[in-house]
Amino acid sequence: MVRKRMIYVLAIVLVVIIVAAATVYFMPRPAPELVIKVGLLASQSGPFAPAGALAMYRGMVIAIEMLNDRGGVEGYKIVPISADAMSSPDTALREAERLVTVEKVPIIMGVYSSAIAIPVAEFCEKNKVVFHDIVAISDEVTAREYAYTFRIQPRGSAWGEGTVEFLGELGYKYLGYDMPSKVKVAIIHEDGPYGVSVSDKNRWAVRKYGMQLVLDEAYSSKATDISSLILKLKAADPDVILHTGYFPDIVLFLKQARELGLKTRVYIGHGAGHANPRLLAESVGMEVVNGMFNIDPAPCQLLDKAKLGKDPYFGVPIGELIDEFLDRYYKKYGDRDPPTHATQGFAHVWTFITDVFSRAIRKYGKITADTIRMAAEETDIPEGMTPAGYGVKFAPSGAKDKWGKPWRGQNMRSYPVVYQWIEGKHVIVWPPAMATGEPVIPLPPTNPLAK
Amino acid sequence: MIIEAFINGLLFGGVCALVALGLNLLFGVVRIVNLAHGEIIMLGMYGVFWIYSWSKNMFLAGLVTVSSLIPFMVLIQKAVFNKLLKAPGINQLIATGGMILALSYGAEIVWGVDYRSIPLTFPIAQIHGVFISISRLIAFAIAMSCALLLYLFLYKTYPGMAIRAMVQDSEEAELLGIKPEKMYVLAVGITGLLAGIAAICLTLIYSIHPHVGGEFTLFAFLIVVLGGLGSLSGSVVGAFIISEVFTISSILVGLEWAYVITLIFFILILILKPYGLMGRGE
Amino acid sequence: MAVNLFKKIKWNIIIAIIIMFLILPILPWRYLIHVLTLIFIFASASTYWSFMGRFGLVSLGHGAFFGLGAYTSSLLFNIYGLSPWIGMFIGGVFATSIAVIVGYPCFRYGVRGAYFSLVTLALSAAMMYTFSAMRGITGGLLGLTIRYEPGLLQFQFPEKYYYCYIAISFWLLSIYIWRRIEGGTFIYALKAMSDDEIFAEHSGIDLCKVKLQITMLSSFFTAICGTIYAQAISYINPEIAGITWSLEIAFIAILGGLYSMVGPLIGSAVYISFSEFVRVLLGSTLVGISHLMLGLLLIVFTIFLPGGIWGSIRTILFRRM
Amino acid sequence: MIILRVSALSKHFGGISAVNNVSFEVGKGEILGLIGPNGSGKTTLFNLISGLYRPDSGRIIFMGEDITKKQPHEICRKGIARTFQLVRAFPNMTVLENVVVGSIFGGGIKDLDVALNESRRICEFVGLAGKEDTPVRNLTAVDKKLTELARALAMKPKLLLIDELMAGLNPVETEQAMALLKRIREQGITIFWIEHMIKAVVGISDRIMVMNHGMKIAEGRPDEVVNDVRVIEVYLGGRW
Repeated sequence: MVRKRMIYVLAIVLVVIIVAAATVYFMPRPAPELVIKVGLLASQSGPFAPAGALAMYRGMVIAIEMLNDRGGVEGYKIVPISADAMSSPDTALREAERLVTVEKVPIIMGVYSSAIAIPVAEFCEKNKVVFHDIVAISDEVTAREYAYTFRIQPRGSAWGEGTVEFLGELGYKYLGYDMPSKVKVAIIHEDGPYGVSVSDKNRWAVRKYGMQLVLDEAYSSKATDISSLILKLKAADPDVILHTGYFPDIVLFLKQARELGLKTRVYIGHGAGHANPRLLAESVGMEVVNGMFNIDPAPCQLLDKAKLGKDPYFGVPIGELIDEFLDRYYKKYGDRDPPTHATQGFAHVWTFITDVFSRAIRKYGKITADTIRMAAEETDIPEGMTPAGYGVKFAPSGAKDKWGKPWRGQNMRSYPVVYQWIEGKHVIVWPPAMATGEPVIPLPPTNPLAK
Repeated sequence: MIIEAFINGLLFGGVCALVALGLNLLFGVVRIVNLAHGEIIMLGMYGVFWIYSWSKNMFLAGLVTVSSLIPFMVLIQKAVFNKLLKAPGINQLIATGGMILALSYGAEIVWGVDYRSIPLTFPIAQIHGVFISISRLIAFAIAMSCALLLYLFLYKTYPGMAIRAMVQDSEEAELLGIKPEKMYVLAVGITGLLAGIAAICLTLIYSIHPHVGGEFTLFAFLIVVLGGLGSLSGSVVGAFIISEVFTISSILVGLEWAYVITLIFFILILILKPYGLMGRGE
Repeated sequence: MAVNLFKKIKWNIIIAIIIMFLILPILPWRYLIHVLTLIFIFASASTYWSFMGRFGLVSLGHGAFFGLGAYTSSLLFNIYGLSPWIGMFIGGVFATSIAVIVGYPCFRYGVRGAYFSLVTLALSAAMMYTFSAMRGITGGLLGLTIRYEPGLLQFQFPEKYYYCYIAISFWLLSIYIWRRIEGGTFIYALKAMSDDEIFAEHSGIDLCKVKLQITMLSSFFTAICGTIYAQAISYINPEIAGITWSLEIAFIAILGGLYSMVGPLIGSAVYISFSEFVRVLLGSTLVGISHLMLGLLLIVFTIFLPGGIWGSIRTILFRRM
Repeated sequence: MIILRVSALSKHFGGISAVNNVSFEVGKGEILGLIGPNGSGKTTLFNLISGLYRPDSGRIIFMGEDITKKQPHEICRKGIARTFQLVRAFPNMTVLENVVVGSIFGGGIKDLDVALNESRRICEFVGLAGKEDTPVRNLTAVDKKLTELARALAMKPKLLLIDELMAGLNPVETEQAMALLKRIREQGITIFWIEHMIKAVVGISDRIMVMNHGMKIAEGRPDEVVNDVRVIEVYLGGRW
């Protein structure tokens, strides 16, 4: 009896192994003519997924659908080969390995988390495959002179710098100070690469403006109790809290902050969970997120369509593309106001394929990792000519940013904007060129965190 | 600040204790180290969430969740635990480890990966400038009353005593005519009950996602082992010790190192008292 | 009779592996080689784990040793340019000393069974949090990418199959070491210990010493596995010191059946190829399904095949439990 | 010449004193029997000598060396081997392996082959010839006892502590066991044994010691002891 069962189970095992071998064997299918395979690597499962990775993936997929519906680029259809990174670098690497060696893709696009982007970038460099980083923002990704890594997305330093710049140039006035150096700032961040790279530049800029840094602490985004952090914040009594977190940790923070009576005058988030105030509001109540600032590339629904031009490749107004994208997103996923990560997924994929791929085909006649790379190096799109609003030009080899760090492959023309969630609407408050309204400082009295 | 931290630690400890108690009861009676206890609570949290958002009635939500978790646990007992009773400990760990994957990713398939949480907001309580988190206070109160009821049940009722007999010496208990199978079902049922209640408390504090369970399991284990496997009072004490060590050390050295310190503290204690603070040994 | 059969089986495997050595470079898909490398690295790790595991020292902290080995050699290489070939031994020594620091008191004061397992579990958790908290050096959760300088001395090669060779030979080494132990007198102490500790003590066996010796051996080589992994993947992050990995190492050994030498290999072959296969096939169509199936598989296996896959095959072949 | 000297040895568990201020000596080459009703502290005394328990007070001198605070394995290597009341052996090892363990770690034989031959010889000596390769868990109770004894002998002990050898043996086996004990003694091994079967004890012991409630109540030549009033009281009426 027992033995019977065992034989039964063993049979299963054997089948499994055989099928496994079979799949590996049959996986490299011959690609038909005029097709470009594109690897889409995104954490569709695991903790990163809800924090924006899934939204990014959806944006990417819609971009490719819209392209193919318009006949693709230069007659080539785009075949997305999606792989789930499962929020784990280890898995991401195995999937990358598979995309490159089995599917033979010339380019891998995607990646939400910097912890995944860095090893993947390194892997692609080794294997001479283009890596187009869509959302991950850690400076490290483009700080290594990699020839095959490109990123339209701004870098984490732009986040960390941007918010403080906003305070130092504009915000301090609203706080009733005559000079930035009077502002008392607290920096808190999750201890992952994302939080670290953002908060580094927070620190740098805070020093630049001579503000008073009253607290600076990291926490694990998996933490189940951060009340101690909040108590420290209360003791430090800052005017401004600069917070970089994923999602559950932000909810936990806001809930405990409210309950432990934390008071502050300005609360500024740096992307991820903060980019989705509706979801936060569901968890902690609308009044808590009301008046919250966040920095991110503007979700396309916020962009002033009048300022956007015609799409360089298809010649249709970018405004229309955005509407179509939002419409498809709503039809497919039932969300009228998708988080900014969706925009990034859509806009960056769209731009990269229409601009770089088309040039590669026209100029070099074929799509390989190297033609893509060369084409990308020549990219030069002015402000307002992409669905993300900003222009695109990748930093050449050897170029250094203002901190003297290399940033080869980094888009030099992209920037995040500071916007405030006020009375259920987003208002862009920084930089002035993009501003759609005045910031509300300090926090509205209805907000329990308000002083 | 330290005082406030201490109080928070205390409240946090209450929540941890609730998670740990179920885990420990299961071990004490069924002799199963259930790594997936956190995941079961996670299921409960989803239950609470859905029923609440449908009915807007916390009590109903809690009631339904608890009453559905109990049979669920019994089911697991019949399907998995019973088959592992004779197996070596490591096999149990693997099977229950497998349950972690199965449950959390099963939840991911069913409910998706989005974070959910109940938009319940509590008034802010303040005594002499010391703020107290109401949600945690509630959780703490529930936890403590559960511990008390459990105590009364175990020490004042016949089935309770039978369970204790099982915990102390299962062979002896059998000689006394106690049917192990029955006790298993009873204990597992209670575990389910506790898990359900823990789920209610946690939904008040944390946002819900398929992997939320794992975040408590480690703490729960530290507590159970520190207090002594099979010693319920130990679990409660252990919960407070661990949470205080964690909270205080995170005030002193920051949250990141707090984990390391807590774990090292745990290892030291266990080396000094090999069977936990209140453990009886083998 | 079983013994002879064993010898035979062992030889078959040796031959099989020699053949594999020959065909590896001409295998068309590097992905397959990549997976093979992983399989053998994990196989060695869990073989070394089973040195302890099969004698009732169920460690759930081998991830700590694995990670320590990986980080030590990688950091030494990245910062001081010290060749990982040397670094891996230093890592091994570190791991061993940690093992002694935690192990000695445990064995001396009789921390046994589940308690021992959970102490080791805590150890690996502590190790993980330490790595992520020492962000300055280790890069925290950002992980650590090993500087890429191909070269034998740097332990880095342009082609994947070199790593596969190393992994395979390292696995063979683990088998060889196991044979040596089985041949000697040490095995009697171990067997006696796992059978009846008190009686073993009254037979003149110094339990503490024996346990310590086997633990040191196991941790040392597990650490070296870590280095090989780090070099093969050229990226590590604190997770590899964490609980998940510790459990995986144990899983694999049990899955394959830890009372035989090939068990761990079979275990890791099944575990890894299955998880890869399910993920590749269903990963992005029905998200999460792969882990779900893996979980169910683990449950089914431990319930129906308590002896592990190989153990059960043996049972069926030789009609003995 | 004295091989083992125990002086004022006491051990308490909670309130009850299992062994209370017991002193005695074992001479080289003799057979000392230890009798007494159940719970009189005989086995506890053995556990103290073999190092399983730490005594609360008192000293144990073996061959002029204080072994009171030593660990079991050290005491084994000094030359004290013991068997257990509830038979102990390594169930998943074969008889031979069991004995080999003794001869390697107790007897201090480093070379495996030597140990194996040695062990075979001992198996034969105790009458386990032909059963060497059977796993112990498949043995009869008697053979288990013999295995345990063989393992003890393999440790080349100077002093052998035997706890209840005869229990559950039929008359024939009892005879064989007594013969075996004599042969062991002929090898110059001192024997200190607990036995309920008074007949057997009186039969082959040179001296007998009687314990009750953790205290030594009598000691002397068998015929003296069995006629001792206190002993007869202890064994109500003492008819056998």
